[in-house]
This record gives sequence, C-alpha cells and structure tokens, in this order.
Amino acid sequence: MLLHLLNRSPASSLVHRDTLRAMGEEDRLLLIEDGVYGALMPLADRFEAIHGRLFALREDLASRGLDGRCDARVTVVDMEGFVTLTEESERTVSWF
Amino acid sequence: MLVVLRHAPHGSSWLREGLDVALVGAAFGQAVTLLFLGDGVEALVRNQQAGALGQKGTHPTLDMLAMYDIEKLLVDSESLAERGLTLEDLQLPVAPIAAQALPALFAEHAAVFNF
Amino acid sequence: MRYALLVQGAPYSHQAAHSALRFADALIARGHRLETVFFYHDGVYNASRLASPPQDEPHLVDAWRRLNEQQGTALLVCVAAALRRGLLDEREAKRHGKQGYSLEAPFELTGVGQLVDAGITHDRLITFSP
Amino acid sequence: MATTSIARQVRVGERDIALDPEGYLVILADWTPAVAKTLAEEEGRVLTDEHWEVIEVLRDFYARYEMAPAMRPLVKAVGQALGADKGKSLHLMKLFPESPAKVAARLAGLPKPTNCL
Repeated sequence: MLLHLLNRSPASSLVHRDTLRAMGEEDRLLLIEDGVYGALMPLADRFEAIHGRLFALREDLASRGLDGRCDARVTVVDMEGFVTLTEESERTVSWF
Repeated sequence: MLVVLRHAPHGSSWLREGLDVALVGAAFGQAVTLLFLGDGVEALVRNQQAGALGQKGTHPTLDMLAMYDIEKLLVDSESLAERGLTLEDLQLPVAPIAAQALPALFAEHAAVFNF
Repeated sequence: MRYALLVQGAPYSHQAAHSALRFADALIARGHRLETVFFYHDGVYNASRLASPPQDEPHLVDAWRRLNEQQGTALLVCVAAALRRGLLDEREAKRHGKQGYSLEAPFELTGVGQLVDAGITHDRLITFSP
Repeated sequence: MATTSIARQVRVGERDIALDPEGYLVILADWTPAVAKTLAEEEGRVLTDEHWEVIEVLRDFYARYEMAPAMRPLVKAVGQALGADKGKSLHLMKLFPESPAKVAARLAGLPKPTNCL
C-alpha cells in the first residue's frame, strides 16, 4: 500500500487525475498545502473513487481558514497523523 | 527504480532534472524504468530544438538513454490521446501502458521518483 | 525508522520547505531518525548561508542547521543544481575562480547518486516539491 | 555560452587558449588536436593512436548527445566504436589513469564535469 501526497488544488490543476489513475485499490491520498482545497465540496467530489482513503492535513486547512469545513468523507489528520500514514505505507509518492 | 517524468520540455527544468536522476541511477547500476505521464509525454515529440539563448533541449538526452542501458521506456496511452498524439509522433520507440496497469507499476518498484 | 526527505522548493517562495521542516520535527517526535535531507531543483536555495529573513519570520536555514546539530542529519545539496543557481562552497568557488562563497557546512555539495542511494537504503523517502 | 573566469592561458601555435582554474577550456570551440596535445604535454602525457581514438569517441558522443558520458556509457561507446577488446574499463584506465571520464573529457575539450556522480 502506497501513500500519495497531493499539494495542488483540483480547481487549478489537473494533476489529481494522474494521481487517481496511479493509485492502487488500497492506496491512500493525503492532501497537503494547496491540495487541501480539494477537501471541501464541491471539489471533494473529484475524489469520490477513493472514498474512505482520502486524508487532509489539519494545519494546512486551519491556516487557510478551512478547519471544520471539510467534506464528511475526508479524514483530517495532524502532523503526527501524517507521519503515521507514512509509517503504515510502504512508500510515499508526491504529486505536484 | 521508477522515474516518472510529468513535465514538458523547456518550460521548466523538471524534465531535465528528472532525467538526470534516471541517468545517475543507471550509472550506479540500478535497473531504471522511465514513465512518461501527463505533460511528460511532450518530451517525446519529434523535431524539438534548443531553446532561446542556446538553452539545451532534452531530446539528445533521450537518444542517449540506450547508452546508459535505460531501455524500459513507458508512455501513458491516455496522456498521449488527450494531447492528440500517437506513437508515430514520438522520436523514440516507447511502450504504451494502459491506465489500469499504472497502479501495479508504481507498486512494484523499490524506489519511485516523481518529477 | 530511518527517514530521508527530498526538498525541491525554495524557502520563502513555496511552502515545500516549511512542510518538510514541520514533518521533520513530527517524525523525530515519534521516535524516528531523520538521517538525510537531499536538496534538489530550487530546494538548493535552502542552503544559502546568506539568507537574511526579517526577525519576525522563521529562519529556515537555521532550522535545517538545528536538525544537523540535534540528529546528525546529513544536509546534502545536489552540486549540479546548486552550481547553476549560484550556490557554491569554498572549494567549488575556487574550482570555478569565483570570489566569495554562498554555502557552508553543515550543508554538503554532493551528487544525485546520494539521492538514489537514500531512496534505496532508507526505510522512507518523502518528497516535498513546489 | 557560459562565461567562466580565466585562470591562465596556454600558447598553442599562434593562439592563446584560455583555461579555467582546473585546466578546462573556457571556450569549447577553441579545441583542436594541437590543443589536446599541448594540454596532455603539460601533464606529462604522450598521446598515442590509442588515446586519440578514445578522444574521438568522446567528441562524437558529446556532439551526438550534448553531454559528456559517465564511465559506464563511455565504456559502451568505446566498445561500439572500436570493438569489444577496447570497450573495457581496464583499457581506459590504462590509457587515462586516475579517472578516464574526467581526464579524457578535458583533453577532448568537453565541458567540465558537474561532479554529479
């Protein structure tokens, strides 16, 4: 199982499409930096295919005024949770 | 190791710097697979030239890959189709890979460098 | 676990270096070791000895140095990417006939081979890009 | 083309050739076989036919790929051009002791290696 990191908003970049195509059935996706804009509706719909495996970084949401506004399907993690996700995954692939 | 090239030539140094990682890996004796994905497929288009001010292109480096024994070259079919390209438009013989095969490709390599 | 980070964003231009430093602190707090940070692409600017941010902003270059002091983290800078962008240590400055230098220990100029090596020998390699 | 600081000049025939602090050509277009011969003599090397054919392979490699080869591809290129007997690192080490890829590249008038390996 791989962890993918995405730091681009799906509103301005199409890289999330390549990310989703490269993801295996167990793989997880963590939205960081500008990627966290994808954790809110309606953009969060772009990640429908990985329901339950989508995460977003709390401090990047908070600094952008978005904490508490995430779609219910997104799991919000703190920095320690980010580290835990990398522990649990064999490898991490970054998309930018 | 897998090196993924997702950026077009000339607009940024990502393609050149990604290729450098592949070359160094090969010079160190690693088995290198190259995947051209997204805008990275533009790197393969024929008839490229040097840029303004004599900035080197990446097309001679692609010709050089065989000298570094980098022979596993894959191109994402969907990325080609989206850009109106076919294998005949490309300067090198590369193997097309279908979208369904991408996850396994990412999973099977011990190291993945995504540029 | 033994971690390596690949940092490709310039400090103060993009969040990549900030994210990498935050992640570094968090992984150390969880009991892991940060053995290597490799700076590539515009990430090489993180090694500039002349960086002078205002007093009320985080000093990222010092933050990298602190990791080296605390954990012995190797701070490796791609020499080919650095030279093009004007980041030279004393030895390279001499080699290229330049006065002055812009990079010093604990940052080390090194080849991309060290990045390939980190990707293979460390338990985890996490990339932070602009 | 890149400007590099000139550390010194070396006289080749009627011309002064600019060298950088490590003895690489400042202007790559200055290269001629006579320049290579002078650079080799400065280091006490005598270039035999076997040296010249490797220098030719290097110049051809650079003309084709715009990059100086690392050791492995250099061995491969020499093997393709001059036959399997010569396409061996031992042969190149004998001709250009220390580091064939670096020493021969300097004599062949290629850019200074970036120390990337």
